[in-house]
Amino acid sequence: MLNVENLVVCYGGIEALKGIDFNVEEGKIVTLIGANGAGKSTTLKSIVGLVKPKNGKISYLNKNLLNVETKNMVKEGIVLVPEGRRVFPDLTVLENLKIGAFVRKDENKIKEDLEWVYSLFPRLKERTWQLAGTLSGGEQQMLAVGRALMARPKLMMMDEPSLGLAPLIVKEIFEIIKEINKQGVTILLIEQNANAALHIADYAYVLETGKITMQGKGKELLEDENVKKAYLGQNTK
Amino acid sequence: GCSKKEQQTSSSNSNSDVIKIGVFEPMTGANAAGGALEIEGIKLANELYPEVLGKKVELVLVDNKSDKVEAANAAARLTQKEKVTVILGSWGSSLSMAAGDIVRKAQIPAIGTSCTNPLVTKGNDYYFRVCFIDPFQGTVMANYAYSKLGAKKAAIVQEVSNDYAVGLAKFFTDSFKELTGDPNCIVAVSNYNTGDQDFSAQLTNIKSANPDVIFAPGNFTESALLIKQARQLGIKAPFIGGDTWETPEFVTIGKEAVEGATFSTFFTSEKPITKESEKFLEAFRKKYNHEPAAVAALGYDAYILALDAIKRAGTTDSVKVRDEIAKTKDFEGAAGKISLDENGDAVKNAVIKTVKEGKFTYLDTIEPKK
Amino acid sequence: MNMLRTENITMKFGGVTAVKDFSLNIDKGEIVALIGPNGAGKTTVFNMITGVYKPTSGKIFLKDKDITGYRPDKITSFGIARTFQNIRLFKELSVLDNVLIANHLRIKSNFIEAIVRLPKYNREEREMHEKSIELIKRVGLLDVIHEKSSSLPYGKQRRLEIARALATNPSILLLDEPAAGMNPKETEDLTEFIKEIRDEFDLTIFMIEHHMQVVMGISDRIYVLDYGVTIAEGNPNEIQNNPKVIEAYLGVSEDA
Amino acid sequence: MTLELFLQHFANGISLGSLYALIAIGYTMVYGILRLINFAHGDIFMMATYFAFFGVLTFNMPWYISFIVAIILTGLLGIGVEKAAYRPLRNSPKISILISAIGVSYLLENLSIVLFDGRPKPFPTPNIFADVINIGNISIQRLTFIIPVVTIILLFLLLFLVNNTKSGMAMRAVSKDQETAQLMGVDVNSTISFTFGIGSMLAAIGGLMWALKFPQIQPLMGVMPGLKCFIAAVIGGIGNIKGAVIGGFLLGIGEILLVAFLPSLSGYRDAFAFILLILILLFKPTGIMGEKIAEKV
Amino acid sequence: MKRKKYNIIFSVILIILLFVILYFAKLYLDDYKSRILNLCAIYTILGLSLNLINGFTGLFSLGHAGFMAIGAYTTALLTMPIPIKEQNFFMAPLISPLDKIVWPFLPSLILGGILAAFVAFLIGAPVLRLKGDYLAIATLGFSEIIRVIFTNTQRLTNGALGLKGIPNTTNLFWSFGIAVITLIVMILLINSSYGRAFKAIREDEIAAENMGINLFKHKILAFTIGAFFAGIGGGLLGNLIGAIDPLMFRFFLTYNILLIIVLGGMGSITGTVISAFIITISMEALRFLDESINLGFFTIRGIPGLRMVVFSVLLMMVILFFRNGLMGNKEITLDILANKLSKKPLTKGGVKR
Ligand SMILES: Nc1ncnc2c1ncn2[C@@H]1O[C@H](COP(=O)(O)OP(=O)(O)OP(=O)(O)O)[C@@H](O)[C@H]1O
Ligand SMILES: Nc1ncnc2c1ncn2[C@@H]1O[C@H](COP(=O)(O)OP(=O)(O)OP(=O)(O)O)[C@@H](O)[C@H]1O
Ligand SMILES: [Mg+2]
Ligand SMILES: [Mg+2]
Repeated sequence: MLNVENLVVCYGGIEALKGIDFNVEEGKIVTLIGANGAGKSTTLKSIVGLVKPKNGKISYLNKNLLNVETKNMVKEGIVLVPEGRRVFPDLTVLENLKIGAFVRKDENKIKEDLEWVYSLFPRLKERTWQLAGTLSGGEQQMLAVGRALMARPKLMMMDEPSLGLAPLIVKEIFEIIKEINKQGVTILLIEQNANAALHIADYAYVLETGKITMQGKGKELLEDENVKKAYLGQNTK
Repeated sequence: GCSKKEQQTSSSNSNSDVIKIGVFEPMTGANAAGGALEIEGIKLANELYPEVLGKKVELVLVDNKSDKVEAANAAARLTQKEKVTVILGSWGSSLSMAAGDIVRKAQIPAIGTSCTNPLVTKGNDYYFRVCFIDPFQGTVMANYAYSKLGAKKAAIVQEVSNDYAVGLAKFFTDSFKELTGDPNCIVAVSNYNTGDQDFSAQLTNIKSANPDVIFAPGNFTESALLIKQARQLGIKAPFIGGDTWETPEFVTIGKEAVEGATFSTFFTSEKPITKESEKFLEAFRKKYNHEPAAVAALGYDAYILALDAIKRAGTTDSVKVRDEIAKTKDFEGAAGKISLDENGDAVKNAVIKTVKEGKFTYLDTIEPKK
Repeated sequence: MNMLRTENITMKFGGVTAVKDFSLNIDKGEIVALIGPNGAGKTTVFNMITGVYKPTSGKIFLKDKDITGYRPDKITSFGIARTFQNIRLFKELSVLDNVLIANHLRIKSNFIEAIVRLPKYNREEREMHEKSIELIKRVGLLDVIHEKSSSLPYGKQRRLEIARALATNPSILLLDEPAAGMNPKETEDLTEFIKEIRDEFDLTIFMIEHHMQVVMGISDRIYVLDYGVTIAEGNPNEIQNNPKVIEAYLGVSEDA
Repeated sequence: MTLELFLQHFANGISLGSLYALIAIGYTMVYGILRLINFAHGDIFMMATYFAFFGVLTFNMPWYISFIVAIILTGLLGIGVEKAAYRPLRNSPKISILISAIGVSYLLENLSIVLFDGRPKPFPTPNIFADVINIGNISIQRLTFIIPVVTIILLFLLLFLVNNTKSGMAMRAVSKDQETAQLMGVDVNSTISFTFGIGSMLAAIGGLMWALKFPQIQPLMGVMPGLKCFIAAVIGGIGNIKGAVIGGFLLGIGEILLVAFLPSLSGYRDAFAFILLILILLFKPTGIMGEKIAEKV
Repeated sequence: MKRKKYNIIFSVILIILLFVILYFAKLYLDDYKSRILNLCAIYTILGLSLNLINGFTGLFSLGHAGFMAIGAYTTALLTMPIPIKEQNFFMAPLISPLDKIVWPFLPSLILGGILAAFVAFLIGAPVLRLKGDYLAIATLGFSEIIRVIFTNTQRLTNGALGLKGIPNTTNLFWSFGIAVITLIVMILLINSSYGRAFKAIREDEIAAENMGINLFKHKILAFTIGAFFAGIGGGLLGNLIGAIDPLMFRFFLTYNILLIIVLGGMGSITGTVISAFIITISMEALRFLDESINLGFFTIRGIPGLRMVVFSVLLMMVILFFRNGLMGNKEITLDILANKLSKKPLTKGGVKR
């Protein structure tokens, strides 16, 4: 579905991505793990066109994504749940969700999807009229995911959805990711919480200082000694 | 690096088959309108009298931008870089004052056109002017209000951020008090700032004080609006003011509201005062197709006075030219006979005009007191 | 010896009570953790202690001195230092400058003495430099000492924040989610690091954290907040098995 | 002070205040969406009056047609200014954009001095606006009744636009987070252009009303009203549309009453706006209706 | 340490060189050019002082014209000879004891600075609590208030009439001397612990406060020092031009200075110096646009105002192309200069100052 080849991105003179290749198959959960500053967010940003790659190819359903403007990504069926939630603080929960469906014209379908999102996140339904800025961190994360879903994406990319969340909520979020995937949305997930990510991922890539150093099925990498040492820590049971 | 290059150009500039006369006027900024009027007169004079001492006269126009810092720069440029013989200008006393020290130090005489503030020439041997000064104008209008209008109570609205208006208001107040002998004859004083457009509060207060006459010296733009608003508020008392009112816009903006507004000025085109006036009027109408403003005549006078002084001195040496300017007596200008007093100020007649059927109409001429 | 104590501190924002009657007691040398769901009021507790917010009611004591309502800079000078949940470094400045700035509160020369570079000032400046470089070395950032702080990767920025806090000579250090955004391996390293600095700088540590590895690994005691109310307090073992905490925060026992 | 006199002053105050309010709305809206002090707002306002002036005098249009044309042209001008001077700087430090805004302001002023010459021109006032209505001894221009009505209508239209329409939602989203708005498929550029267009059209309406009331136009006419209305917007809480209206009325009435009750201080009138501003900011650092900047630590 | 000593010696040499050049400049340059050079130096002082407030401490202040006005009026009123004062105040007499006092230039200038600083201190106490745009508009407001007060206090400032006949004491030595002193003070201040504290406030107030920096004290310190030098710059300007009035100190003046620091780079001292010269000289150089250009057989009529149009356009282009100013927040240090100088003749460095 999504195919990235030899992607190189520079900030100023520094290469943040040094030529990476990866592949996301339709209907799967693919995860990208790696240390801080490895270039994970940069990868997602270049896919949606927020940063311009210096080199490389990104194709999506056999279409060159490099020529598509960020604002048109949604129309292509790609949404990004950005790092740090980024909900619109002075819009209500409902407005935030509606803006997720900004480019859609099918009013009836939008209503249906709204109900769908509410069924995934009953907490949001309770808070329809609350300003998003006053939600707690966990609720904001739910809103960010819900907002992305309102676009009816084919491919949803999530940047560290568990950051700063309480353990209970982290669990909830991962459950929901699985659920969404079951309903047919392809997922590209970036996580520091490698453990949880690898558990739900069909396929995983390890990114280290701008390069992909390892890849494999989620379960395989969980067992890998190097991965264990570098990303999972010794204390993991 | 760059300073050297400039020096070269300036030395090559001082070639001697032309005589340079500097024109120091606001062409941009708040006073641009006034500057433009004077330049009209100066340019006309230059066309009529293009030569002196057998040499061509070249006008060097600099813009003082209605700004003091710029004015000083512009004056320095005329005296240093352009090396002019005489400087003409400026509209706006404060701008002239900013140039005062520069021309004095450079020993290049300057002839003020319509800068009426006494301080322009005071203590400066190199600054002269072809117009009368504020005290005279204030006195003239106080006299007019008292004797012609029979006013006993006057109100004043002045543009406080304009030195000209403040000066005029003060001299008016002094004379009017003297004339009426009543220390309380000024029943209301209100201030506004340059650029203000709403005067309703000031005028409402004045209306309640019920004066016989309202003295409102200030820019023509603000004044026209002010009078208009006064009429809208139902104020019936006549408005009197100073020479700055004599611009076409005063009437076009004020429309019927300014009918009857009366002011003192330097010049009238209806009653040519001298032979030079006739010549000026004819040429002006031909060239510009409209009636000249008083300050245009003053610009014209400043130019021909400068030329006359150069002719009398027989040289372009600016110190000698200065001495000749200082000696000026009964010089026939377009705006009347000019004699310069010990301060370098012109002693001359004032003209009183009023707006009648949308035109500035001559009312009276007032002789200077000896 | 008692290091930090709060008595029923409460914080209200408009109608919302973010923290209610929070009472805390930390002894010298302890590592104490504060946990709770998102929005429970943990950061708000930090903000009250460090003077960013003035508590609506209640009192805060540092070594038995009442410090309630003082400005943040005063409180820092009394010996409380902190890091921030979402890193707040001086982004455009170098690593060294970031740490040097935290020394400024102890400076004795006034600005005129500094401008004319009196020997007294020069000596102070030299001492600041030496101390800062020492600290930077300690947190392992010597190789990037002249880099702009915003160009560092996240993990190093977190460590720089700690170095900066240490430069204020604190007796108690408040860490707000130091492991956020770190992977389990990095988190483990951080845990070790916190223990080390506690011993090395003779510190007391009070931290907020969502990573249970860290919390359970090094805390002597834990406080649990939920909707601003303290629902539990005790050692890691007690907390892990407290049904209220499990229900509100941890979830059914399984590793995150 | 007699009651009559007071009422006259009060009517003057309402008249001026509603004019300030009208201009402040446009100011505050642009700020609310872009967080940019659009120093050129006053000059855009000035351009509108020239457009209408030439429409009536050079092209002999009836005044209402000429006004509509002027409003549209001004909207386009605003969009053009944004494209040329602000868009390229969107990711630059705020102060660069501010400098650019002041640059645009000076450019428009000087350009109109060059193009229209610096002398004031009389603005044609149709009689239906200029009539004076006398109630007892109180004289009130018809315009004094029209302006507040226009202001209130525009206020409600604008509130509706911002709060209840899809474009309004996009505007609010863009104001907080352009990058994320883009991710949601919002076209940031056209949203900002739209905002500027509306803001400039509001400036145009304000300018035309101003010129009807003070029928004299010149290149620098926008400077003082621009500054005063910005102050009004800040007093009301910049970014808040209702606040701008409140601020405008407060400032207008306050100015008039200052001169009315303390005529000897009338020279301090321009200072009054700033003093009021500073006093209000000291008690409410973000203005009367301003949002609290609750910076989460 | 050796490096430092070398730097000091080098600086001293540069300064001596500068004054030698100035000596010759004074001998050979005409009034017009030396006036421009004077303005360059004065704008350097003003730019540096505003950069301390805006660029280094991050306080968005637009009040500089007001502080300059205080400095200019103080210096002028103290240095004007008594007869000139009497001439000036013909409408209403100057209040005593000012009407009897005549001070030398330097103490007047310093008092001007101190008064400006004092007013800044008073203003700062309430206003510096505000942030961002609110601070900007409030400081702009204060500067306008000062101007309006000066317009209305006839017996102190001569109101709208302004003051004329102020002795033209300012010359190249005064202006450059004080510019060099300002420059040195700024460099020493910015590179001290206090300077770092200012920058910390600019970067992140909350973090700075939590690192023990007393926000209020440091903000007001920067604001006051900046105002002090603005006052001095104003004093120099008044005694250069010889005439001042309240209208001179409108917002436009602050804008020009703001322009200098933005063009030079917020937070760059060398950038400020360079851009003060560029802006002052280019404002003057563009003057030809307002005048007729004579091509011998053909004269292009000058269009008054065109200069400002071109100037605004040029400026906006510069801002569009150098988003962070010419220098960003970098500096040309003596070390860098020394490296370059080893290949080039010394005079270049002298001019740069
Ligand atoms: N706007 C920027 N300018 C300069 N450098 C940047 C910028 N954004 C990111 N970088 C650098 O690029 C590298 C990769 O950053 P990226 O944000 O992609 O990392 P990441 O893998 O997402 O890490 P994290 O876990 O911290 O989110 C880092 O070294 C970072 O410092
Ligand atoms: N300045 C403020 N104004 C209004 N409400 C606030 C403010 N600061 C915090 N709150 C509210 O107080 C509550 C507690 O917030 P706090 O930041 O302390 O949570 P937390 O426990 O640190 O959560 P997290 O784990 O997500 O960081 C939240 O509901 C938050 O919205
Ligand atoms: Mg990331
Ligand atoms: Mg928190």
